[in-house]
Amino acid sequence: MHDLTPITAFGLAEPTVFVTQSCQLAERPRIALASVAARLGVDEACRAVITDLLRADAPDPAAWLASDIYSAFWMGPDQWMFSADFPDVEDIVARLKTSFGETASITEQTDGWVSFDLTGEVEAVLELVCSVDMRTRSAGYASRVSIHHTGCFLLIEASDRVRVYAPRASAGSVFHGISQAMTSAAAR
Amino acid sequence: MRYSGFKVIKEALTGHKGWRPAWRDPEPQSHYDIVIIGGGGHGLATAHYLAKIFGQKRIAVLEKGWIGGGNVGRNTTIIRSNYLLDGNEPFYEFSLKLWEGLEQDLNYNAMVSQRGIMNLIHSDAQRDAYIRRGNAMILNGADAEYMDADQIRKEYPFLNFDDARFPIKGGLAQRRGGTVRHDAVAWGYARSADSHGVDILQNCEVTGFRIENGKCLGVETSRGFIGAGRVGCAVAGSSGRLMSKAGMRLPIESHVLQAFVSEGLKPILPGVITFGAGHFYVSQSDKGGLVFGGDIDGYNSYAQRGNLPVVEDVCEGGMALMPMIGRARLLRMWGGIMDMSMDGSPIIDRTHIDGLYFNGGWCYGGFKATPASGYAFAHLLARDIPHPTATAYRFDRFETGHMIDEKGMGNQPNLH
Amino acid sequence: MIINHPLLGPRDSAEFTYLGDASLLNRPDPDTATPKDWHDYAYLRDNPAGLHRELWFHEGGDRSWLVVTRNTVTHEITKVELARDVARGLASDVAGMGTKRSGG
Amino acid sequence: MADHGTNHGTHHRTHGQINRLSGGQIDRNKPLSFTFDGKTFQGYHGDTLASALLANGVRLMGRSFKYHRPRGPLTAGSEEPNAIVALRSGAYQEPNTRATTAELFDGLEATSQNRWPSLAFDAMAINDRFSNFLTAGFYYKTFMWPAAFWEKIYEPIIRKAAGLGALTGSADPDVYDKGFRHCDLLVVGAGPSGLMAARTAAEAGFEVIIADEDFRFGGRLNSEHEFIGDQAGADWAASQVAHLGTFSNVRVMSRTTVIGTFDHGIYGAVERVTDHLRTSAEGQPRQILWRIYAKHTVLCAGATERPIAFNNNDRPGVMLAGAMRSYANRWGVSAARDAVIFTSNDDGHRTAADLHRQGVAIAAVVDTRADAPSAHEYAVIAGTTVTDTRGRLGLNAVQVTDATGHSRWLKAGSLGVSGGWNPNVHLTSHQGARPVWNDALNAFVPSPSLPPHMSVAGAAAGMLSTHGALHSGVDAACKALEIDPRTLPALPKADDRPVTQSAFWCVQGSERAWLDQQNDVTVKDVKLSHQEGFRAVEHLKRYTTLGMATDQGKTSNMGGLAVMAELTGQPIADVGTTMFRPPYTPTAIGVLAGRSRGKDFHPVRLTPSHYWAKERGAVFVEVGNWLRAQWFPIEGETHWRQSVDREVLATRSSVGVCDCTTLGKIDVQGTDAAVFLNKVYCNGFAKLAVGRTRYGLMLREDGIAMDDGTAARLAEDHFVVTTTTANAGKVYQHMEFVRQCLCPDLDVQLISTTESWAQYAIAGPNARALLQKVVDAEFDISNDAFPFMACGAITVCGGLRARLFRISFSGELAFELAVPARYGDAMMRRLMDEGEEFNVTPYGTEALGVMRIEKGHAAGNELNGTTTAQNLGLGRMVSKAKDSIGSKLSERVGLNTEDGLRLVGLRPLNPKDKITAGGHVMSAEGPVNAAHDQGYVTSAAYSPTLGNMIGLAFIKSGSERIGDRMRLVSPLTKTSVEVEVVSPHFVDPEGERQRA
Repeated sequence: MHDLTPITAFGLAEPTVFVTQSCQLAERPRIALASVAARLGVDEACRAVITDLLRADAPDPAAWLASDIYSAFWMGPDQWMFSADFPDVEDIVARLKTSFGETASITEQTDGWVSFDLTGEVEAVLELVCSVDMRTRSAGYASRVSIHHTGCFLLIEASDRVRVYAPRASAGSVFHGISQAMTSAAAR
Repeated sequence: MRYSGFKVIKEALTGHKGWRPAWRDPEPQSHYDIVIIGGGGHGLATAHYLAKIFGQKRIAVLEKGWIGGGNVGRNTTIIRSNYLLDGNEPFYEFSLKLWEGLEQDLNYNAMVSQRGIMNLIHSDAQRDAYIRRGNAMILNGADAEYMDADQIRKEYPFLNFDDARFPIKGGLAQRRGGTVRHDAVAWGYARSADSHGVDILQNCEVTGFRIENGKCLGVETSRGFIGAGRVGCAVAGSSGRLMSKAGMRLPIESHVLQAFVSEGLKPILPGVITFGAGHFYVSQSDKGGLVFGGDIDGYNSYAQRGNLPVVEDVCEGGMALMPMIGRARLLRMWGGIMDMSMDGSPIIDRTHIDGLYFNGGWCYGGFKATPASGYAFAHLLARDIPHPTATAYRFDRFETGHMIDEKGMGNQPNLH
Repeated sequence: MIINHPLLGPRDSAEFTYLGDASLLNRPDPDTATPKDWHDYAYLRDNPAGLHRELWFHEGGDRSWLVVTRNTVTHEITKVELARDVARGLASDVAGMGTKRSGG
Repeated sequence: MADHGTNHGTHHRTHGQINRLSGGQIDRNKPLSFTFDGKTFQGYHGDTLASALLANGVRLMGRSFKYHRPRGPLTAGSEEPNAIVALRSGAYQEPNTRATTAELFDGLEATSQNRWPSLAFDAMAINDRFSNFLTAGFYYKTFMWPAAFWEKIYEPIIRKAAGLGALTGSADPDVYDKGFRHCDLLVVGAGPSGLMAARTAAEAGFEVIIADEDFRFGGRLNSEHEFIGDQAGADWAASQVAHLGTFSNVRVMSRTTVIGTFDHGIYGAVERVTDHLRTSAEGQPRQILWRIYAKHTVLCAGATERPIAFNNNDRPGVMLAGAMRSYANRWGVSAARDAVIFTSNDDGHRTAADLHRQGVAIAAVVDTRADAPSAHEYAVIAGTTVTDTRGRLGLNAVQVTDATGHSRWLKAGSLGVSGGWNPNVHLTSHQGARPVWNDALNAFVPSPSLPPHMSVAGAAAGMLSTHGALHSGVDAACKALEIDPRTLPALPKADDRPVTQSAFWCVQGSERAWLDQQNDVTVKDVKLSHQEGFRAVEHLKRYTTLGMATDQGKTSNMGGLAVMAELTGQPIADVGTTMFRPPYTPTAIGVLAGRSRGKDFHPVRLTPSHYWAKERGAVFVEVGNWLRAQWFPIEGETHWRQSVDREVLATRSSVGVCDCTTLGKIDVQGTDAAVFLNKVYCNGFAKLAVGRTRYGLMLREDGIAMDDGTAARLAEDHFVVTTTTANAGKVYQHMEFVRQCLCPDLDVQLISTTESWAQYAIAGPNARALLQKVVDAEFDISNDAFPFMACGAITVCGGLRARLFRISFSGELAFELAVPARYGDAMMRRLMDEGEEFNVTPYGTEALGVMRIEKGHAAGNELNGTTTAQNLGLGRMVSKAKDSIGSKLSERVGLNTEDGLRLVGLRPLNPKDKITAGGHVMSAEGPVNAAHDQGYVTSAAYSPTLGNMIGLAFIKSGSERIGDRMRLVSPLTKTSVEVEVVSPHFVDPEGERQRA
């Protein structure tokens, strides 16, 4: 076991939280992420593996779903992002490679993204930061969105709960943008 | 009729009865020596110089709507000659010199105002590039001045020096740059051309070219066929549409560029400023409006209107650079069709069709080029050889690899 | 503008970046093309006032390249396809079809 | 609480709402104190600044632009040209604000504009005396001699007179938000038609947004004395708003102006959140720009009353008759205790009746129509016109002239003018559709070719009766949303009087009759414009400035068109109309920018070692959106050069570490990965062995160098490609283009991993020694096992997965070590700890730049988008054995000339001389000008290794000029030095160090 200590994107040991009267934005550390892209010509086989792992069909465009171990969202044609709460997040690529074999290209993404959970009255906040329509989108929706000029992924878990994956290097700006919107929404 | 202060006073005292139309409204003749298609700034300037400088007779300018209604009537009025490349700088410097004598040449006050233009620098690489550019300008006989951040702060104290995401590190100034009352440029050239016998034919749309045996004999128009010895096309954003009638495909795409003006404000901005870390440039008009713009919308369009993302992008740049303008109000926005070329530089050249000449590809820089473009096009039309400052503006430069690419963006017009 | 993405449905065009005429899909055959073919491919455009087939990249989305058929006068969008599908169609077209130009 | 610069010190009460009538939708239990030009007044909650000032007997509120004529409000809405003031003070001062829409709040502070020394006495009013000289376009005809005088004398005078209000020069202290909303139906305007459209859609279950610029919904219903069913119109409107409030699928947005129609159903709307408040809460936006995505839109924007032009029709006290009615009915205010009404239609009579009911004396109703209806309560003078007015700072008399030319003066402090109503078609024409002339209404109505999915209802569609408005609102919603109208309840009874409008624009013989009141465009100016040939609508507008003022011509364009039509003998429809463009009303630039200003202009990207570098006192620099450590000053260093020189020398003599995470990293996988890279790089990649890295040059299709980087082959089907920091996004997009559009049948997958890995360059003779202390023992990184350009997956510090690349930008023995980003901080600290024995030195982007220049590596300054592989001295890299992007067009003759630019090095002959990046290179002898230009310096640096400045330059035939003496000039920075052309590889040209 190595002896290096990880830090968050904010340079801290502990996750960051921001709270207003109506919302909470909380950083969620230690979520393992890996992208899975079907190899050409074997996408059926790849999807079969996904079905096996998720116990459901591979997520459609603009969708995500969860099983007991993995959850996955659609990133692009024949491409998904898998996530899992592993005790040792370093495992994810190795595990997925074992499952997918030669049917998919797996790329480590754990450190590329910082995940935030926004909970509470999220509609009033999200309408100030990105174009997703919380009135017509429901749980299970996943999409890349632009928050504070930064491409993020947004997953709707419930009408009062969304997950945001922000690129690690600009996670501070994304957090800042959302928290400003939370303050603004709370003041209205 | 000569315009003068004396004339204005005389007319004021006699009920303004003596003013005559600034240009005639003649019927088209069946044949002209030279027909210019496009009654915009470039077309009218071409006619003026053809008649006045190159001694040509029997000239007509054909305009499908009303003159000055294209980009000369919808730009942000900036003149400058701060170009980098040898193919461009002498031409734009020639243009600036023509601007400097324009009012006397035309007997029309187009309000050429050399209040200076400043390109701001925000990074070391940008500084290196601007120093190279400033040197190229000076080596070509133009003026350029390097300013450090402190000097800029003295002249423009309201710029964001203390809270900037991309701090101002310096600037390249051209004091001879400035602004011109854009509509008056079209009117001044039209009035002068008309006084030299040029027929300005409004509401005369070209619907086709008559081409026989590789030679252009004239144009079909909404007012009938008009024969011509030579036909010069100067229709900017409509270049693709027009030249397709002659069977030509061009190294040009038409894009929309939006421009903006604020409500009138007391003078606060002395010169033209260009933000180097965002898409924003601004000047203040003699009426007090902040005239500003930014990037093109980025997609092919003939619609003369743009969309919100670019409006926001420009205003973001404005607020980042000059946070005092937050409470000023945007009064009007509009769009012009830009003839974006494949290397960001124009074309003034013969076509492969005898007697058919082309002037276009001005991107969003056509206004400042108006006098030199007209002069150089007149030179080409009258003498059949390019003007010395415009020799690089050839069609075949893309075949030979002699692109004139100021921004280094390659064959993608919306990036120039 | 709103682009009706074939997989994702309506998306704001601000999420996309624009490249230009979809004829850029028709890259000349390196074995047979003449210098003029390369010049025409890289530099000449129909630039129509009307229907225009053009390439957009969904940078703020699924990273698909799309072929969008849009009217350059009204901005109306009449067709949106995945560029990859179009490109595959071109590749499998019989000879000659692949070099057909777009636009109206 | 933020202080909005309002006046809240004075609570000296003034009594004197001498023109306050009874009634109105104001709260008399909430008196509000405010100041205008320093004088304190009182109004009520529900007032606008204009209504409150009028109540206090103040008619004079502004001065016109050109002639500085005294002006009072013409209207009661956002179309106001005259009553324009500055609101608040200090940095919060807001110029050019309409008193007619500014909501009164306690402590409001307003100041008049464009006058000196005071509003009542304005020295610049002298212009009015010279108006005969200052006609339309006079400035184009004069100020030309002598040439130099224009800019030195004339223009400064003109400029000084420019503008109405002033900016303070201070940063806007407010914050603004931007947001997105989506709906099935957007209803623009909450008058009778808008309320019905919204209600109809709401009850059918659709997502509805209804927006109105006013703070009170109801539109004209708030201004009229009329009934809907058995309710007063204003009460009915309030009950409808309350009803809409019960629906969760309805969003009611008051104080929200829909400013523009954009493509495909996107609307811009500005909500004014705190403009009506004295102060705002911390973090509360002043305004919000909403981008509303509407599947359907019903435009219910109402109509704007149009004036009639007659001599001196611009005095304070002259108003649109409908505005007078608004003041009387909605605010319980009149401009004076007596009034004359001048009308060409029945609507003027409505004003007379309402004013009379409120106790205002009606001196007469002057009706242009010979068959004008009569009234019991007041005199109607049929077939007459108003021909002149009197009153220096406010109206006191009106001249009335009958058909025979007989004139008389009527005393009155207010004059209501009604020329009929123009539908507010603006949003229908934002996409280019021109409104069409309607003969029955004598007005322009919306074009039949509306923007897709938009319909128009109510007065905006020309339905000028309340009954028509209610019905058309319902109809529009039903049609848009396919609601069956038979399912709907019957509508209440409403005013259904037929509305006719005559075409009466201008009283015969008028000259000094204002069309555009703010810009001082008179009938005479339009005549002059016509006389000089500026007859096209756009020429008229541009020549006279008609309609170019802050009111955007809402009350003036029609009159100008009509006068021009009369002069040319054409019907108005043939003269045409000018285009309406966004925004519908002038919009604060701040709200269009939102939060993207100051430090939040762009997002910030931080490297994994950022917090560590900050601790070390690093100086940071913006590189795109990244913040990178530029250098790391240590104690005693006072100049950046000291730090940079030290970092370079320490690296070259022992070992240095630099965070190079910002380089783009693209993961390329698939069985065809090598084939694919062979296509995008001009040099070959097919045969690159697993475990090896290769430098690659990417060309654009036009043959110009686009980017360079490395590709490391981690497995047969797996590469990691690096790009320059600046081009990471662009290269990824390009590679996706090649993958999806040009090579759709290759098995290759791409994904960016830039931020996943913290990547550190470890460079210098002790680089290996340092690395060996952190790389786990099972990985042999000796020169034999891990030679120059090797790469591989390793573990460090006891099992952390990592990647190691033996590549060198500095020219030293160097490695790049990548670890998962969250361990980047710890990894850097570990390298510093373990490197202590080697005096390990962190270095920043400056030292990185110095070392790459010393080594002659091209970077962004050299890859400037115009340079070819040949220019860079890499011509041989372009493989002829295969096709790659750009290879064919790179062969063009112009890109391959004998005397083409080549990358060389420059050193000053005098070691103390400066090499200036951006300097131009000339022959040693001969003229210095553009014609003799030999090239330019792309990059320059002081080389602590060599002890003098060095530069990289592109010089014509450069590779044949090594050893030549040349001159480097930079006239811009006033330097000229002698230089020697040398190899660009200043340090270790044989590359022995990096292979060590």
